[in-house]
Amino acid sequence: MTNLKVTPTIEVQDLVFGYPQQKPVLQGISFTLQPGERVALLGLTGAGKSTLLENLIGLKMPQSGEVRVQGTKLEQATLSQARRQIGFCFQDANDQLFMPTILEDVMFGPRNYGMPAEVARDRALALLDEFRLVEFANRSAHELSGGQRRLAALAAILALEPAILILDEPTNGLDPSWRRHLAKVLSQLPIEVILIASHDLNWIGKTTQRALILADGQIRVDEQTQELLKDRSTLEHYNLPPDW
Amino acid sequence: MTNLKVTPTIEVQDLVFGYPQQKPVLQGISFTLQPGERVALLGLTGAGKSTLLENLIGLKMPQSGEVRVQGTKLEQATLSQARRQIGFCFQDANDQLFMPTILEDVMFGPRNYGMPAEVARDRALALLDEFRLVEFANRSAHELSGGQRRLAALAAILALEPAILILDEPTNGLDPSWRRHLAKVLSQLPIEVILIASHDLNWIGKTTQRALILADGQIRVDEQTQELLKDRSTLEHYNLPPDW
Amino acid sequence: MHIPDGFLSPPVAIATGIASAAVIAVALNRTRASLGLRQAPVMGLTTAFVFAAQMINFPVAGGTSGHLLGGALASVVLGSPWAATLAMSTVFIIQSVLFADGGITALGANIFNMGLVGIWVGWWLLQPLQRLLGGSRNRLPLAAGIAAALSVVAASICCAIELAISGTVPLNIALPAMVGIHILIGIGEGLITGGVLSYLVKVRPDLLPGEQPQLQKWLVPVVGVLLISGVLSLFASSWPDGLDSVAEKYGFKDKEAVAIQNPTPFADYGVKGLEEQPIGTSIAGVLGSAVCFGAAFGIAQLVKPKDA
Amino acid sequence: MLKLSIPFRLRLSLTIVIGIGFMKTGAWLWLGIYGAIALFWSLWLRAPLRTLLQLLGAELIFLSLLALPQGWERASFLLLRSLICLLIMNSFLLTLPPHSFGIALKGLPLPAGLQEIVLLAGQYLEILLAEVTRMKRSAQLRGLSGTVGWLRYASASMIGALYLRSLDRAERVHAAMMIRGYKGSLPTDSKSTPKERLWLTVTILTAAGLTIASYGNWA
Ligand SMILES: Nc1ncnc2c1ncn2[C@@H]1O[C@H](COP(=O)(O)OP(=O)(O)OP(=O)(O)O)[C@@H](O)[C@H]1O
Ligand SMILES: Nc1ncnc2c1ncn2[C@@H]1O[C@H](COP(=O)(O)OP(=O)(O)OP(=O)(O)O)[C@@H](O)[C@H]1O
Ligand SMILES: [Mg+2]
Ligand SMILES: [Mg+2]
Repeated sequence: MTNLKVTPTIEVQDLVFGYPQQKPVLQGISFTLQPGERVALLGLTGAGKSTLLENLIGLKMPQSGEVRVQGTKLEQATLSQARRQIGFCFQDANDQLFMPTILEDVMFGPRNYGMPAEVARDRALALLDEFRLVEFANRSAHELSGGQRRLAALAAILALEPAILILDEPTNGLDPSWRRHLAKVLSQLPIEVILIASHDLNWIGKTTQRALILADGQIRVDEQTQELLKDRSTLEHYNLPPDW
Repeated sequence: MTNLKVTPTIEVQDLVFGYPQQKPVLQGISFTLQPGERVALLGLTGAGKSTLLENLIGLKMPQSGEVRVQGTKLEQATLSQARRQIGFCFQDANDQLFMPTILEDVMFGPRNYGMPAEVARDRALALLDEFRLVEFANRSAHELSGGQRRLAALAAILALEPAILILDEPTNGLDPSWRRHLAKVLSQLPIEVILIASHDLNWIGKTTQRALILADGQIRVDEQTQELLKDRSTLEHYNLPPDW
Repeated sequence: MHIPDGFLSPPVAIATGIASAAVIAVALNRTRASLGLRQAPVMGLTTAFVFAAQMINFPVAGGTSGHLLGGALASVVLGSPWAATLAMSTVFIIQSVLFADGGITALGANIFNMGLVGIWVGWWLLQPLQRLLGGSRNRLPLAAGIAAALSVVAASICCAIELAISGTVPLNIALPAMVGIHILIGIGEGLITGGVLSYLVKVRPDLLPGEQPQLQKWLVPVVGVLLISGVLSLFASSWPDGLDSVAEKYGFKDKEAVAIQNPTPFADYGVKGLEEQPIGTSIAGVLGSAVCFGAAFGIAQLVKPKDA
Repeated sequence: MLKLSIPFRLRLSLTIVIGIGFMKTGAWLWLGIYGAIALFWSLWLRAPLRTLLQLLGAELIFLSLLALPQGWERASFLLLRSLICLLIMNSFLLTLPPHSFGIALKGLPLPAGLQEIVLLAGQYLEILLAEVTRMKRSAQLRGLSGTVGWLRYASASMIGALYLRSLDRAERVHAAMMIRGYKGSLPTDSKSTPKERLWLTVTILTAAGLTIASYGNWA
């Protein structure tokens, strides 16, 4: 609250969303993400984390309430502009990889934004190298192991050099050393805001400074990650036992 | 080694397997699982854990070496008999769910093995209840959250009441309280052998007694889980930092 | 029924090619208007789906197994025969180019038969049939099943005529042979289309077109008699020599299945039947399913709501 | 072997096949010339002989059923002509590196709208085929067996589920593409080089020449 004049990067107000023929999953969500923040989104299985993230990027449109990205309200007309800013990584890496080879997959975004093939290729190869996937560059996604697929999906997102990064359970399927490496990669990126849905309390303790808990369709807790992780009774109350 | 006369539940000898046009992923794997054991299979992303597990159930056939399930060598002729004994849970829960609704998915196995529809239905509902999915019984798998899908896949496998349980990263996408609950469920099952590939060192510390580390195509470590978890230098050596 | 290269005379190949190209052009225009930017992915997926679904083999009856061709199904789920024409044309293009299934020079004819005649006959039959059966959405699967079966047969008639005009096979041989085998394929097609749609009616009714107003009363017997006599005459023309000999020779192993199991670059997908049933067939089973087909049609007539 | 781009190889194959397809029936001499070209093509591409033979064998059975009722002379011409076409196409297919459908399909001379659908279908195809395989695998592991009725029900359900799943999948994949800047056309670059254009023209002229010549009265 030191600088009220900065436009929040993401602003969500009274967002309500439900799937057809069900009671709403999100029942009035409000929060604000300021430039520079690294934020975790916690919550039980089925709490609605993925649903919320998909609302932030206009993959789902709220039944009421609104989402603002860098000050602009998210609507059909502003969608492509907002998406240009956001890198979004799906919970299921398979949804992300759709080109014949993972090299083409990583090149896909940059190419769409008009980067010449050669330049895009070099950037893609550099990223694949970072994720130690260069030797698999010409394989299709289903010829990779689960963890490698996750890494390829991350590379494809980072190739866009987004201003905002939204990750849905990025450590799913990664081994401990990759979790460590990913934390390092994320800490070095020149990115305005990172929002991460995760069940990996340990990992978010090392990568985020602020944590939100989503329960019963609302943001129930909004605290410093470190404080929250020490507060065992709150965690237990939201059924997030920290030793598991 | 107290009782040498017991037939090992699973016996793998000099197993070699490679994907076409690549150097072998598994280069001579040997180990034995005795009745009553709960074993973890560790290893980096791309180490070949999933590949090894799929060899145990004949989804892939070794290029050399052999696999014995309850004393019988795994071959085309003995495959269906062996599979009748084994419950196998894929790394990707989507692979497991293919029927229109998850109720039918859970009923699928029992129905194939000749259980009358009514009985199968009751068993399926009981299992879905255990995994708190009853209210979603008539949904199709892609209308569930990632974690719920994982749980449905587990229910579908447990419905088979297998003698041997092989799980490929079962805690992927589960929240901490489900990880805790799953550990409890597994500990109560009357199952001969459980083999679990996982990256979740903390969780396998609580669910298994023995751990294998797969690296460079071979089983490099075969130790008590508790001992291994205390042995930080070995873990670091295999690039499995325990704090991540 | 994929016609290979070299079996059509240039005039026939060119004429059907031009006809198909024209229809594709119109279809592109129509679907772009109705589906917008989403068109390409949705079409691409439906196409791929038809392709993939062709690989799940089905026990039909009496030991036969068949698989989907998918034209009628595509037009129902896409809600437009134009879109379905595009999807099916794409299937044939990919099949001929990447699977060597169906000739390059015969591509126009293959699209014309299965992607055009097949789809439009099915589409035109669909709504009258659904109305004939009472118009409710629950009748859609049956109506679509029958329409799908007949559309396959219609396509095969075109195919026979083209072969005859090309001077490749005389009509008196081609017609009974093609029609005979495609009655069987059509039955399978009808069962699968109906089955998939009944499933969709159950779980995702929103994807399917809604109720149809019922036909004028006096039309019911007329359309019914026309359809039934159409079906019967097809049987008559093909029985006994066509059906019998073709069944014996081909063992009902239909061509598409062969091509996909061939060692093309995709052989590693290891596409086989769900269950390894021998595909050789007893004629009795075939007859049986033909009778069932007729019976189902008759029963549907009886159970339809008295008036709506 | 000279390195030819995949779309170019496809275009060459298509040109020759179309030339053969339109030949006059019974023009044995010209068919022989085309046959020689086809053999040269498959040797040059180094198509694996065994697989090629298996494949042609399987086709031969089917084709002969269609052609045999028409007398030896005609039938054998039709068969041989079809086989030569198949030889060319299959030589191309069997030497295609893995995951290059997309690239190959880009070589097709199609209108833009259709090209887009074909490319996307090619893409989804690989995803879906993998999915079908996995569904079947999983069904088998859980003991798929039983009466015909049950099997029929199970497989109809699986096709239905496959459709819904692919639809859902398509929506997600589409979303993933939109997020990464897709605006209705895939980034493709299949511009052929001048040299390729020259060779293609030569091939087209040769094929046209041979085919037209087959209609001439040379005897
Ligand atoms: N397509 C859908 N149709 C209907 N209901 C859905 C659909 N997708 C999700 N749901 C339901 O909405 C709720 C929230 O799902 P969501 O995927 O957002 O959960 P999540 O917090 O991401 O869980 P997880 O940690 O398991 O990924 C769940 O109860 C789920 O069953
Ligand atoms: N279908 C395939 N074709 C070719 N290579 C493959 C295929 N599937 C896996 N591989 C390769 O084999 C190696 C082992 O894969 P596997 O899936 O067994 O790893 P894993 O230990 O299960 O990894 P993870 O922890 O990421 O699941 C990887 O390097 C992978 O790229
Ligand atoms: Mg989620
Ligand atoms: Mg794995």
